[in-house]
Amino acid sequence: MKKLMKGNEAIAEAAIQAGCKCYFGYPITPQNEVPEYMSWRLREMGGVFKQAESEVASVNMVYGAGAAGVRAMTSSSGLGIALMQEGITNLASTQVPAVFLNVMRGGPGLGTIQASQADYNQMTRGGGNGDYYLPTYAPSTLQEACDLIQKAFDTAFKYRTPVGVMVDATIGNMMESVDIKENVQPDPSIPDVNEWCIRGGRREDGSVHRIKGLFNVPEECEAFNEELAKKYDKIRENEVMVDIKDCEGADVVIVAYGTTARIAKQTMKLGKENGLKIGMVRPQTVWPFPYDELREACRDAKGVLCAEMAIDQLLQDVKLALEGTKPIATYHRLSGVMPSANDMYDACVKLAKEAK
Amino acid sequence: MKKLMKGNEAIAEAAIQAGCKCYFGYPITPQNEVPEYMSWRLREMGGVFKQAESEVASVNMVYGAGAAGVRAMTSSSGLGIALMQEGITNLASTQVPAVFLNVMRGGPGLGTIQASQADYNQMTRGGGNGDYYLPTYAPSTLQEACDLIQKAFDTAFKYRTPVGVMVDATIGNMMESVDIKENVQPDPSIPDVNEWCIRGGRREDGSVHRIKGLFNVPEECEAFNEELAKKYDKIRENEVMVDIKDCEGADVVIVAYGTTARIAKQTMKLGKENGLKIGMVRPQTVWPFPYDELREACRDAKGVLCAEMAIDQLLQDVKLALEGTKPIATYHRLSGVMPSANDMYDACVKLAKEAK
Amino acid sequence: MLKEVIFSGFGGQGALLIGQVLAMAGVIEDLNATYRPTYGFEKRGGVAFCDVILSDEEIGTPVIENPEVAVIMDEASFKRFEPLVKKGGAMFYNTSLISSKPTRDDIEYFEVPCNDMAKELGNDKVANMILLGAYVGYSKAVAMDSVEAGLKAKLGHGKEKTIPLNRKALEMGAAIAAK
Amino acid sequence: MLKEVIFSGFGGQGALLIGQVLAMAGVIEDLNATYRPTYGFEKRGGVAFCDVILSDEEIGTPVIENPEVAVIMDEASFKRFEPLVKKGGAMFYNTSLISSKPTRDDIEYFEVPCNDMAKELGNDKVANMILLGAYVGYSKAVAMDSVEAGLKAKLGHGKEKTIPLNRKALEMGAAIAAK
Amino acid sequence: MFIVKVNPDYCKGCGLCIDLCPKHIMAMTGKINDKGMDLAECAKPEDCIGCKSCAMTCPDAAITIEKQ
Amino acid sequence: MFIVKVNPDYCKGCGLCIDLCPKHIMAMTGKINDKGMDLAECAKPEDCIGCKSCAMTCPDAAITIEKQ
Amino acid sequence: MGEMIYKRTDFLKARPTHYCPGCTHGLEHKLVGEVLEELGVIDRSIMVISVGCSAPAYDYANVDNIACLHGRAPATATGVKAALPDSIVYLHQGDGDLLSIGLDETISAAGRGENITVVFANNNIYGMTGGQMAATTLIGQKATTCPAGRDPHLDGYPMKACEMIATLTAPKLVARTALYDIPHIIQTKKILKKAFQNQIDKKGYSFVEILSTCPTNWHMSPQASMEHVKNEMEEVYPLGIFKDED
Amino acid sequence: MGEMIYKRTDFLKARPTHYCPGCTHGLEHKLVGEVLEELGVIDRSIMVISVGCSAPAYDYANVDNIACLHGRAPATATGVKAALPDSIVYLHQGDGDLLSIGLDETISAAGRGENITVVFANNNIYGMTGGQMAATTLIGQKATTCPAGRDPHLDGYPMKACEMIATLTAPKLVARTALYDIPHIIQTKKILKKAFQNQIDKKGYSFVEILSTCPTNWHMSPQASMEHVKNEMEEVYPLGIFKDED
Ligand SMILES: Cc1ncc(C[n+]2csc(CCOP(=O)(O)OP(=O)(O)O)c2C)c(N)n1
Ligand SMILES: Cc1ncc(C[n+]2csc(CCOP(=O)(O)OP(=O)(O)O)c2C)c(N)n1
Ligand code: SF4
Ligand code: SF4
Ligand code: SF4
Ligand code: SF4
Ligand code: SF4
Ligand code: SF4
Ligand SMILES: [Mg+2]
Ligand SMILES: [Mg+2]
Repeated sequence: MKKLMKGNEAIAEAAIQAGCKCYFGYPITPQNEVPEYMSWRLREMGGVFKQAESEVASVNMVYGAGAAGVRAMTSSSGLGIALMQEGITNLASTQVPAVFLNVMRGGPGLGTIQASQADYNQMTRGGGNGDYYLPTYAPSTLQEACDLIQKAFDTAFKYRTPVGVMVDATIGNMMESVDIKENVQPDPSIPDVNEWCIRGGRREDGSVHRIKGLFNVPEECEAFNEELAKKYDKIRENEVMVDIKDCEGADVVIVAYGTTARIAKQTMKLGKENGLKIGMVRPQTVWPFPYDELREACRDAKGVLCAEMAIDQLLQDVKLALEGTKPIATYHRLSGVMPSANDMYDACVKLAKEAK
Repeated sequence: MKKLMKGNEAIAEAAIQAGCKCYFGYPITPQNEVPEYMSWRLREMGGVFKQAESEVASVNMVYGAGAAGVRAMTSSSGLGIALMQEGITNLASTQVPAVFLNVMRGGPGLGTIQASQADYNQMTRGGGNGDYYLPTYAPSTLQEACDLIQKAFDTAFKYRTPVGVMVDATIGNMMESVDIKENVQPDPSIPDVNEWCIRGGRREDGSVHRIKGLFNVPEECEAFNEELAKKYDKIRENEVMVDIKDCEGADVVIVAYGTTARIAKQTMKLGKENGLKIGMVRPQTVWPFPYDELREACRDAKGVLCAEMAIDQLLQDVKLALEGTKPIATYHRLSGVMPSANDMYDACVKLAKEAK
Repeated sequence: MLKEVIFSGFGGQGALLIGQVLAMAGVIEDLNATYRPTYGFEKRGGVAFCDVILSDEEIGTPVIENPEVAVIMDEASFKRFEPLVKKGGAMFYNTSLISSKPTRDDIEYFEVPCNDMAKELGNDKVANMILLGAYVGYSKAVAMDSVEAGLKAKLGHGKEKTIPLNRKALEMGAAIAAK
Repeated sequence: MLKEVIFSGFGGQGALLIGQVLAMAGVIEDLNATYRPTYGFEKRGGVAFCDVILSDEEIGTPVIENPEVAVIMDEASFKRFEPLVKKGGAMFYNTSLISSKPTRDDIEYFEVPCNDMAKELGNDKVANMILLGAYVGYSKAVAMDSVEAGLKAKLGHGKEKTIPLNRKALEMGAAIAAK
Repeated sequence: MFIVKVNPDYCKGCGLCIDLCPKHIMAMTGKINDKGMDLAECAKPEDCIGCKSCAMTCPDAAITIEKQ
Repeated sequence: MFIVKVNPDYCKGCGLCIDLCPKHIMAMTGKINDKGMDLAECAKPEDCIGCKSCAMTCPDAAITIEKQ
Repeated sequence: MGEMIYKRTDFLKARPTHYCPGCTHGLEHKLVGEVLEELGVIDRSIMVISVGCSAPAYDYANVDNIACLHGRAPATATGVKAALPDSIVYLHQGDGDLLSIGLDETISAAGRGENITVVFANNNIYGMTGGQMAATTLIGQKATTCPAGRDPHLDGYPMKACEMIATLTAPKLVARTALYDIPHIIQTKKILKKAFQNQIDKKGYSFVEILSTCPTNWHMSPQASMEHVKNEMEEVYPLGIFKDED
Repeated sequence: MGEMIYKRTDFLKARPTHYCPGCTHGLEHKLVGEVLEELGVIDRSIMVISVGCSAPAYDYANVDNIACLHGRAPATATGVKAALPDSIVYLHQGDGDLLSIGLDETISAAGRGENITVVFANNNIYGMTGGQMAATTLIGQKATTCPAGRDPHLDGYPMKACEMIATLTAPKLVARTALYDIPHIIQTKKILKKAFQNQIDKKGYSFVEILSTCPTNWHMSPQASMEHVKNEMEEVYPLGIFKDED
């Protein structure tokens, strides 16, 4: 059933409907409605809500609950995610599933409390130490945010990995009609958590489950890293999500995600009205990034416009995908100043002209 | 005067000789000799050593001292740097200079205490929120580590930015002869700190200095970000450092830094002995990365071997530089298992053969 | 059908609330709706505004660059949004607090002394409802009954007794637009 | 001139210390030197080894893949490093603690029952010095006086009185290599 | 005679001065500033004993007092 | 009669058992294990009163005691 | 012209604050400003600003200031003081900042005996972020993350900063005060003066907790908020001097 | 065959530890293991392992276990317990872990009254990383980051965990014990038993600080280390029960 909901609350409800049983978090604007909603709703649903003493504590609480095989999550904004980086790399190294929601505000540092997408590097290139990645969904509408956070739990448990969901503050704060899937059952392909999780005591055969990421012997740690790398390859192979629109024969392809992609739709409309064919590639996963899909989709384009509420962060991946095969232009607004569909259109026109 | 010193201690001494007056840090292997050395030596030299309660505290202490215009630093390993990410993005946003030494150990998470280079993403792509970068030096020998940490202070104050120095644990723990430049004077081009730093009270004209990174008005924050971006462009323009060896006419160019680059030298020797021309591009700054220099240096090469103690992290920048113009192969060992000059040589041979 | 309106005032005036109520009213009428608030640190004072879009088609961007209508509660918002209103659009503004005068001749202006009017109604707090009423009366975006229903849903249990007063305020506003 | 040697034992045996002393001795003789230690969590027990390189040219990599000489203090290190020694190289091993027997015929082996010998000298702690002496005696990498000077520098003030004993241990080791 | 001045830029009409004035002479003006804040004033300056309670308690440092 | 067994894999020769044995019958064997650790033993089992002090204090849980 | 018997402290800039009507943050800044002026140390004072509703105080302090990350003000102040040992450092922190995310920094700086003065605005709530539960929230008190009121079995018990800090050896002055009437305002100012005098005399760490209000998130008038401090808060957080050493 | 009157607790795996000779970490694990066995809860016990010399305890615990990040064990235990309310959670933490980097997590978990049992191995030093100063290092004690001995003016004063935690409302048992002789070992075991019984009975948080040794970094023999606990540490950290509620 469709319901008008505030983004943060809708996402929280969607998580609960996907079986989230533990939420730990610390207030930070612009995502406060997530813990606020969880504080009564998750408890009402028999789950555990704890307001942590900090984001550092949050991620480590999530670690404990996830290690027990339970669907656990936290949410924050970029500053808080920064504090969680050690915890996230630890989850990666201990292979504990969990979901991290980042409702992005302006940076760097304290920045602003308005919408931003400048945590792209933060989510896709870590900040924790070591060779790990955080598979991360980047929904564009409230509906998609709800759908993808539900999927995020499955992905986390399928691969035993922390998973991110990143939305700009616009998505967290806006209201829109959503139809949240209720009582969503886990993907049946997910292995039984009892194969690895801690429960207390030992198995019947005397074995114990250890959740740990520390190694005394370099060779063992290296072997583990190679295993982990294989897992990431598998995720790259299976989990890329991308939405490609009107790219065939397009003069310009816009690459954008989140709210910027919604604005880009308006730009595409302007294109249609004015005779410029504009297509769009909208990554729904930013890690793994749809490199091949993007390259393929841009085949016909004269140029590619990378649009983001950040300075040249998404751009890196666009460049890695295109490998110098297409002229790339960029368009950005920052820190809560919203991108303009008109300006984006002008950028497309300019690019089309220059690229001829 | 040349002296046999332990890496961590030599780097600490070099920092002191470059005018470091405040050190704040928390113990973590493999860099404990830095705080240990500072605890007596810096005090002896009239500076302040404080053992912080955590890495989170360390970076925020550094913030306070740096804001006062004083040369301050901290050191840690990847786990601790992860905890500092919020602090580092804050320094970027408040434009407070400081130096961060990362003596890299195996990851992800707790990993191992042996040498690694898997914090490349962590140092070059942040982990804090927002559009910021950490200019980062990646020395290869102890001598270079001493020279570059001294330069790092100048860079930090020249641009009012946090600056990183990253070495693998090998460099931190090994002993080697070094000649530490003594009583190094600041680069004369550095603007007077009194133009911005806090001192207490107000200036004669009644003005006060505010060190802050928070904005209530998005437009102001956006404008600040654009300014910051210009600063980063300037750093990209002026501060790239790269060591290029024997690349002209080389069959294979190895891209490597830190201890891996020293091992690669051995590989080059093997090449010379066996008739394969191997060149090397050794980034001394990993942010800003020597994209143009690398591309240019590889012009003659049949193929490029990216060698690192990490999985495909440096590789990203190599790809961004080469834009698909050259076949790239990779070689890595991880988490304290040292790369082998022989295996690296085999990889070069294979690459040369395949690339023809 | 596509309606795009911005409500703006300082924190505490209730610009965000009426935006939400309008979005709810839209949903009650089975329209698609988006509501996008923007605010700063201040709990009181400081600009707080929202974009509301109602449409019977899928809504693309929830961000309004150039609103058809701006509903303005304070001086600062007047200055900010007057230049942005679409040619041919309209602006409702709170003359109880705003001393600025209209500067454009390609949009329609409606003076709504809503604080004074609210005082007449005996409750300062419904000033925002008067403006919402004015907008709805003008735009016919939704039926007034839907607005009332939206308000009920927003306020939740225990506040039903304030509905009649709010309804009165809405009607009072609508009357201005009808003039 | 280029000398590459690995010293290895379990934590507490002092393999790292003798590596450092050798590097210092090298520097005293104006050679270039690198010393690269590797160890695990354990303060006592657990493998601890180091690569030491002395050279009159600039040293490239400080990592030794295949040492010319391995000086081995315990069983685990024996197993680990025996296969890595360069053809034609040598291995000194502590027969007081190691029961493994040599398996290669392309390297030279020296049996050094250093713990027993140290006990003879009246101090368990100099077992490592005996091995260092053996290596220096064999390799002639540096003069024994330089080793003594290196040790002095390493120990620092207040420990000079242990020097004669250590010197004795060094000589005792050198004698084995001379055999 | 004391002159109790309330700066209308700072006053937010919180009413704390009204509460703590021992002479009960601080009062709301009924006016509001351009942020919609109510404004306080000393309604009977002649009764003021210059005790400074109003000024001391004002969270917004809106009040100054002059002795004449 | 009590049999005090010291497991040579666990014992590290710390000597704490020796300290706390009220009968002063725990002692070092003079042997070392392959990590170079000294090993303790009950030198005079016949004097043992089975008080368990040695076992209780052993940080490495190296000691077991059997009553015969 | 007459004699000014009460003027606005020069510690504050001539501009309005964003604080809600009746919020005690402003009152606390003002009292500190008056104290710093009276002590004659404005010209070497630095305000170390925490993240909470007082975060934008960089616009109000008329002395050099530094805005810290949430919870880290004591660490930053430690750094400032290390670099500028003769500066007078005024930390202003809320309860979320000081007792939750920044508890480690709070206790550790106190344990080290940093020569700083901490003013703790304890308002039992997270003001800035919209009224979430704090470590100090009273049992039964409603907040947006305990909408049914704080339940000790789910959310734990109120945490007492002074009592905890007084167990440390280094702190010189540890006190809790309130602002709901003139005697308490005067007493608070006296204690603040002592706290800064300690710093001037390089005696070490001083900690002044002030029972504060948040009319907005308490959903009370400023007056009712003051009554709440007197009637409810004080019972859980008794006023007093917990430590005062020379 | 005779009757086993003392056997190795089944809580420990059959393998040697990496602890130095005479280090009390092993003794503490053993006592906890015996207590868990006697209470009959081994089959639902979980060891929550901190980072310090006891980090590799994942190889020793013969029950499910989870190795935490440095300082975060109380937060992780909170998460474990949230997911598994009937599990019996044994936290083992060192002083760097519990009182420095993890102080916030320690106090906050105690403040919330998490139903867990914390065993605090206070050895006045950072063992794992090679003997740096801890918050608990005694005045005058040498450590690698205070090679001339801890100077309170530079490094602050020893921090007292029990005293601080006892100011909180939620904790049920707060005690400090030692291990230098049999009566103290027996007493420690008794207190540990009470601490875990509290958890079994879902009464809430218990905290047992054990004055521990680090012969290696103290540069003392195991015996001399025990004497040091008795003669030096106990003076600064008095043994006793600071809180014991029902
Ligand atoms: C790392 C981080 N986490 C969270 C926040 C969001 N945040 C800002 S202020 C605040 C709490 C404010 O409460 P308090 O410290 O009590 O101050 P008050 O507003 O009540 O004066 C929080 C959680 C932040 N800025 N940074
Ligand atoms: C974030 C982080 N910082 C630092 C470390 C390094 N580290 C490991 S153990 C330890 C302290 C150990 O001291 P303590 O907690 O007292 O335990 P002990 O070894 O004395 O038993 C430190 C600082 C780490 N692992 N992670
Ligand atoms: S106390 Fe100050 S702000 Fe409040 S009403 Fe009085 S003058 Fe105005
Ligand atoms: S100075 Fe005293 S008497 Fe005068 S208005 Fe103020 S509070 Fe009232
Ligand atoms: S106490 Fe245990 S480890 Fe120590 S000597 Fe005795 S048996 Fe061996
Ligand atoms: S049981 Fe008692 S008497 Fe027997 S050896 Fe052990 S400590 Fe000594
Ligand atoms: S929200 Fe509360 S604490 Fe913040 S300014 Fe308003 S009243 Fe003060
Ligand atoms: S270093 Fe100290 S704490 Fe660590 S195992 Fe050895 S004796 Fe125990
Ligand atoms: Mg507060
Ligand atoms: Mg310790």
